[in-house]
Amino acid sequence: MSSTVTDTSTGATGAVSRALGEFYGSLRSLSAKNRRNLGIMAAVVVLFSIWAIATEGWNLFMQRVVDGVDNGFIYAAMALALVLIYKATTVVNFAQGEMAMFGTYITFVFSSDWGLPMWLSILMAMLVSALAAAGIERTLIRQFDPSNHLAITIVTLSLFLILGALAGVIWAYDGKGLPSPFPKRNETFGFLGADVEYSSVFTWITVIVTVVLVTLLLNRTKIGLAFRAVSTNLESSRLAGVHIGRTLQFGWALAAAVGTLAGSLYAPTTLLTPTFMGNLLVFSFAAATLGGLDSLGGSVLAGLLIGLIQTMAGGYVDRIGGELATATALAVIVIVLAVKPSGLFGSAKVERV
Amino acid sequence: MAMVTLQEGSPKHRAYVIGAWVLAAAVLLYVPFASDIGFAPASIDKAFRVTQLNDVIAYAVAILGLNLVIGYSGQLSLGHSAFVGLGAYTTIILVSDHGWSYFATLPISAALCFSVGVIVGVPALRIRGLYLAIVTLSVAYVFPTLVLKYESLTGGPNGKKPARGEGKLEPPSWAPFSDAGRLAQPLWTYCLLLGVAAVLFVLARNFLKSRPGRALVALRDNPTSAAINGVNLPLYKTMTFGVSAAYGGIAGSMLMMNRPFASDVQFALDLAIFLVVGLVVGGAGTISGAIPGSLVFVFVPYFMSEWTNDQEGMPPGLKQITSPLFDWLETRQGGRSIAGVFFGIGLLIFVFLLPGGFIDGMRKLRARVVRVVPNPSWRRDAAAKTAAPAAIETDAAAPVPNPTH
Amino acid sequence: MVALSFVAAACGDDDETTDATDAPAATDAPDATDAPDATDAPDATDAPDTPDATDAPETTMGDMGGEYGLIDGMYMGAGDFSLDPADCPEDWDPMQGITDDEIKLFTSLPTSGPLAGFGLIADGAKSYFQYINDNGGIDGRNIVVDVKDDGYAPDQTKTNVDEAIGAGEYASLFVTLGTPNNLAVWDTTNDECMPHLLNGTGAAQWGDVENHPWTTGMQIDYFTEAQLWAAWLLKEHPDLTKVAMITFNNDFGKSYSNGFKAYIEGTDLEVVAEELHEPTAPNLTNQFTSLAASEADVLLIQTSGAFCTQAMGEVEKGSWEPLVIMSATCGSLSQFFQPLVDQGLTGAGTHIIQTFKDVNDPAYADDEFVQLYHETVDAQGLDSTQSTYATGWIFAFYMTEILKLASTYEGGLDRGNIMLAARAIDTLMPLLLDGLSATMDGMNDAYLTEGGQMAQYQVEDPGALGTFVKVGDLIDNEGQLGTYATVAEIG
Amino acid sequence: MSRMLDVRGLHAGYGQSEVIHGVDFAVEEGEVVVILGANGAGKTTTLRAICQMISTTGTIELAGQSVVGKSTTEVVRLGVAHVPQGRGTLADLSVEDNLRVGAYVRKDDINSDIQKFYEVFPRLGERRHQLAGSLSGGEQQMLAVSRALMGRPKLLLLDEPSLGLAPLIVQDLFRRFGDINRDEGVTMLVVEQNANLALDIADRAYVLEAGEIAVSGTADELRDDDAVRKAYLGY
Repeated sequence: MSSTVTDTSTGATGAVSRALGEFYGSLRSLSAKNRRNLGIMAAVVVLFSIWAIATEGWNLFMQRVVDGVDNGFIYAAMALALVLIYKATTVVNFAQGEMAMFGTYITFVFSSDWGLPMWLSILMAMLVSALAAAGIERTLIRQFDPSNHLAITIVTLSLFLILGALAGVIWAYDGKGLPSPFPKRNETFGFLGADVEYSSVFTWITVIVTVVLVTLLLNRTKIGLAFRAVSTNLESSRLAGVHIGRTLQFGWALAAAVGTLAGSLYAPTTLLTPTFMGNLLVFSFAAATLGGLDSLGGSVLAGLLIGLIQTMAGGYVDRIGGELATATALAVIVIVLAVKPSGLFGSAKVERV
Repeated sequence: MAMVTLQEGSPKHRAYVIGAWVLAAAVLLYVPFASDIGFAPASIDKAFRVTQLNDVIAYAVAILGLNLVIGYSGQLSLGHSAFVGLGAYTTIILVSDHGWSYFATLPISAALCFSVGVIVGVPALRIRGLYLAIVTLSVAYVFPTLVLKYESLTGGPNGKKPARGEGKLEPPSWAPFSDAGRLAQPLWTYCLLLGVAAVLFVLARNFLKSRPGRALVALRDNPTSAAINGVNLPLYKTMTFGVSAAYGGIAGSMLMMNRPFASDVQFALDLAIFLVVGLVVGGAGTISGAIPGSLVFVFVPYFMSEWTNDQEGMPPGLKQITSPLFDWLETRQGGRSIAGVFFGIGLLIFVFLLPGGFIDGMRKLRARVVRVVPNPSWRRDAAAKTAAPAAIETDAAAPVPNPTH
Repeated sequence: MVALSFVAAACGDDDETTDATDAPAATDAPDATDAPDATDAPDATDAPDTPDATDAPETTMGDMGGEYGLIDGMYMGAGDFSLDPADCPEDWDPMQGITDDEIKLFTSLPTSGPLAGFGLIADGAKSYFQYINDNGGIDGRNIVVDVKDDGYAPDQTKTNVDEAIGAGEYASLFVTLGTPNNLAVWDTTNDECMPHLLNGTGAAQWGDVENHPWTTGMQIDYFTEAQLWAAWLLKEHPDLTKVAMITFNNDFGKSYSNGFKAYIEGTDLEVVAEELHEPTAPNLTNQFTSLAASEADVLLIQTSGAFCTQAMGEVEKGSWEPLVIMSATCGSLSQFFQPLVDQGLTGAGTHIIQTFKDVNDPAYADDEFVQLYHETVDAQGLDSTQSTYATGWIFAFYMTEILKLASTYEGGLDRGNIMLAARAIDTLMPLLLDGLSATMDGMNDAYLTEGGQMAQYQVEDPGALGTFVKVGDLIDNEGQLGTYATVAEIG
Repeated sequence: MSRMLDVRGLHAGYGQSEVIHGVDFAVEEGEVVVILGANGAGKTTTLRAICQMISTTGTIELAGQSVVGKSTTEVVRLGVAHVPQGRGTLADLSVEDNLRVGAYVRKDDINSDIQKFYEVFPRLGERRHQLAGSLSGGEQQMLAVSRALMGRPKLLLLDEPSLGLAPLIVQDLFRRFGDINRDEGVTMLVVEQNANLALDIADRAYVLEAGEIAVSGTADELRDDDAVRKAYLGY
């Protein structure tokens, strides 16, 4: 794992700078009015922070920032899988969360039943779920024309039902404890007044590295090129001789692997149950949408944003409190989409008829 | 090739159409009133079965409403559970806290849901595809949270129901079944709901044949061409969302007439998803598809659960084969979830056999028996009305309604 | 001492005019501090006799035959409790579901979905009934249970119960799970005169004998449980005064909250922070950041399911170190503590009110009933270490005792007598902690168990499960809560 | 000259509705053939049928090899490149990535070809790192043709290349098509409404009407045919 990172460090830097470039590019392309809106938003954030620090102190504020970032990266990890599958299918894959859940159970089987180290279990589970997703694509999805959205939607709904119930039959509904794959688990260190878990930091790094690796895979390989082509224009790609089926299969496999990773990073912070991805999925879905659905870097930034909104709104606004934090985060997304229908970092082209 | 060929508009064709309607009406009346229903074994309480049929009617209305948005105007909505819930809570609150009659609440929930639907429909003008899905999904997700938050109004997690002994729909004395004991109330509800649903189905049919309705379909098939034709796009899209939400709201009210109890979990995201399942199983873009869709929605999970619970009522041969499986499942903690697996597999088989939905499949089946030759003059009129000049080839290229746009 | 102050507080410290319906009970309430030694409480080590179908009625109930039952067209029961069959629907059949060789019961609980784990209660209950049936049943009648899945959705529970009532096949409902679920059906069950017994939930409403005579609960109610916490805190940790709460945003969580707040009025205890959470919360991190900021001395975990484990994990990982008391619904070692161990945490130090013995606790390995449980359940092909089966045994045990008692009443076993018996049982479940008692007394006492023992979860090897160790005295307020009218008045 | 494309008795359509009712035509190697016709005559459908994007019956032979029943990918790999109506630009990809996708079926080095098209169309070279979606219509058409040629096809199908472009740009474009046909030896089948321009570069032409061939002949013959001129050429 670490050697891969070193090997590609130059490429990684390139991808990061490209992601940043994408971000700046989207800023540049904002019209004057939008730039003003963004300015207002920034001012609101600053004023809110000052007010928050003044009322309940610096330490609590920092702790909430850390909490928000912490949740945000988890949302981002799953959002990444959603972005990939969106590019691959152009329909709502209802089964995305259940696939990630199933993959996480496979991690659990490797680590708990086979006694393998966590990180190895995760890698193997990613591989298994990638293969399984490729199989699902081959047997269930490819039978239908990619433009037959109706049929594919039912297939994903069926998978949603089958995987959820099957996990219940196999692993029951009692929560399983999945340990964190990182060293110094459950230990914290102080950072500017906040308690930060070591494993959280490792999680953040893992998510960033994953984004970079996936970006490289899509930008530097032939299959990645084909994938981007297919997700942009199916017909033209077919006319260029691209194997649509195999390319979409690659997308499913990649999305499933990333989903398994996301689930395996999320499970140690909660309990592994057949329904555990449900609550995460809503936020990841939101992050993917807010990020523009086709921008990998955008989904990470949007994930962080949603995590922070949820924490800050829930923590500082009494009327919202813990119970309405979710609703608030979702409301913000709806507002953003109403202003910018293709998300914060999405390409302007939304129509894909 | 078809065995019978009928000329559209001919007396024979008219007889065929009328015959089909009479048959349908006969089935609708026979099923609940028959002394013993085929699919209700004698041991099962008939009143309960009629209650389930009432659910079928209510959900059919909800699916029909959803179809207006997904099947006809081609926008994916995952938020209809919230509209059904809003209608249900409107009715149950007015009935239990303010002593309204159920019927009086119908226009209120329709109007309320229409307004909320329009509000959701406004962002839908700008937001499309998956982006719209997430917006509507948010609505579905937030609704139960609001129910919990405003506990004094909604009863919170304990649900809302009329005070004990109140809020019952008693049949009038003139009804022939008013002395049917336990059965009287569900049967009366059945008649009422059937009446409401019939009106709503006819309205939907007329709406789709009207100018705005045809514009809607044109809009789904080719947004640009419809715009060229001078259709007021934003207005119709928003209106559709509102009407669709109103149907959902009335469906919620109907559910409450049948079973006066509302709880937050009843109107959560699962409902939204299952409504979509019902819709696609029945057939997107068909009015009558709402009925098989709703039947599947209500009965298939029920029977799946019954069969996995105790294998009674299963075909004998199948029972021998599956009993080792069920014996094994018996010892497993989540063993009874197998019903969900079966339901999912059933759905998969269904989509492989009838990818266009039930109604589409039936039409293909019917086409083998009866062939209706369209009246040429009608066809020309219809083509002139709906087809946009620039879009003949592209229209033909996309005969399947596209649910995500 | 504690018990007396408890009663005083429960009735409102400064309100001497409180309703006196429960006064008789209050005066003969056994002093909690003495309870473990109470001589009249049968020692649980004698209990192996109890499940034996032939002995049980004599040892625990005595002969009530001539006194209670269907007398002159009225069902007359203990504690001034009576039922008039004329209030029931015209077609009400007292022998419904009861034949010469069978008694049919019905229950609705989640056997699929996130809370399917609770479905094992039904399997556990069936296992105990199997044992009873194998030993002769109730006077030769086998007990049969039909289970329906409601996925914990109240509307589905209502559908299931409507179907069951309409089917006209069942003598009684029992162990229907969940507060909202039972609230959804209790009007119907009472209108239909369907015994609605031993609800699997601790809401205080199940003691509403005046308005819902056909409905009873079984476990200690959440309201009382939270008051036991407060009583224990005041006695054992008078220096800890600031309390923080993490509360499930539903009736369940709020019952605890209200019970605790009602009790601490006028005491040194003060709630300084309360955070609610939704069932859909992805985790409790945000809530815990707010709670930790309050720097409270005590944390009350008033939630259930996976959130119990999450909450313990959050406390353990953070730098805030309050004394932790958690809902008894989170007490299962296998369900809620094992996952923590797997995650590299322990949950050590958490306090819980216990009312029943944990069948997996080595301390009870020699208990004859615990042994009987393990042998029987394993022989039936189930995994007896899954303690939810034991919970099923507890419910089934009480149900069996109710049926036995009803058989001794005037008019014999019928549905009216089952209901009378359910409000008159006075029997010791062998798994009940030694020293606790469990009685119902018609209009005077509508709650079966009102006591418990505070226990602390202690861990020796962080890589393995620990055990619960008793801290402080057993508190038994049997008979003091009276009926729901009392609770409704307090809060 | 050998026969590049031979179509006989072609029926094709969408779902249950048939659009092409028995069409015969042929394209010889090195030729530019134009299919003319009004909107809805079935021109696009014909091209889609050649690429097997819709269900077809009849005979379609590409250099003697039957393609009916093959998948679109296989047809492309046999050497057919299709520039669809509306150009089919991969809008979210850069210009260079578009060209790379065009060469997807090739296994050899493609960089020299990319350089070549940057020279042929300098505008593309200037914008190689821009997203294709940000190009003008004419640039996108250049890109589309370049992308199609990146696969080194034997037969290039062009569907309404003039659609939505300014007249000057269209003229320039058609001149370049002529150049490409001459210099690269690429056989072309062009579908056009703008008959004048198309006939200028074409060797032969067919006129489609309601899914059937109404008229056929050399470009000059058609231009001289009064009936055709009135009906399709507009003068």
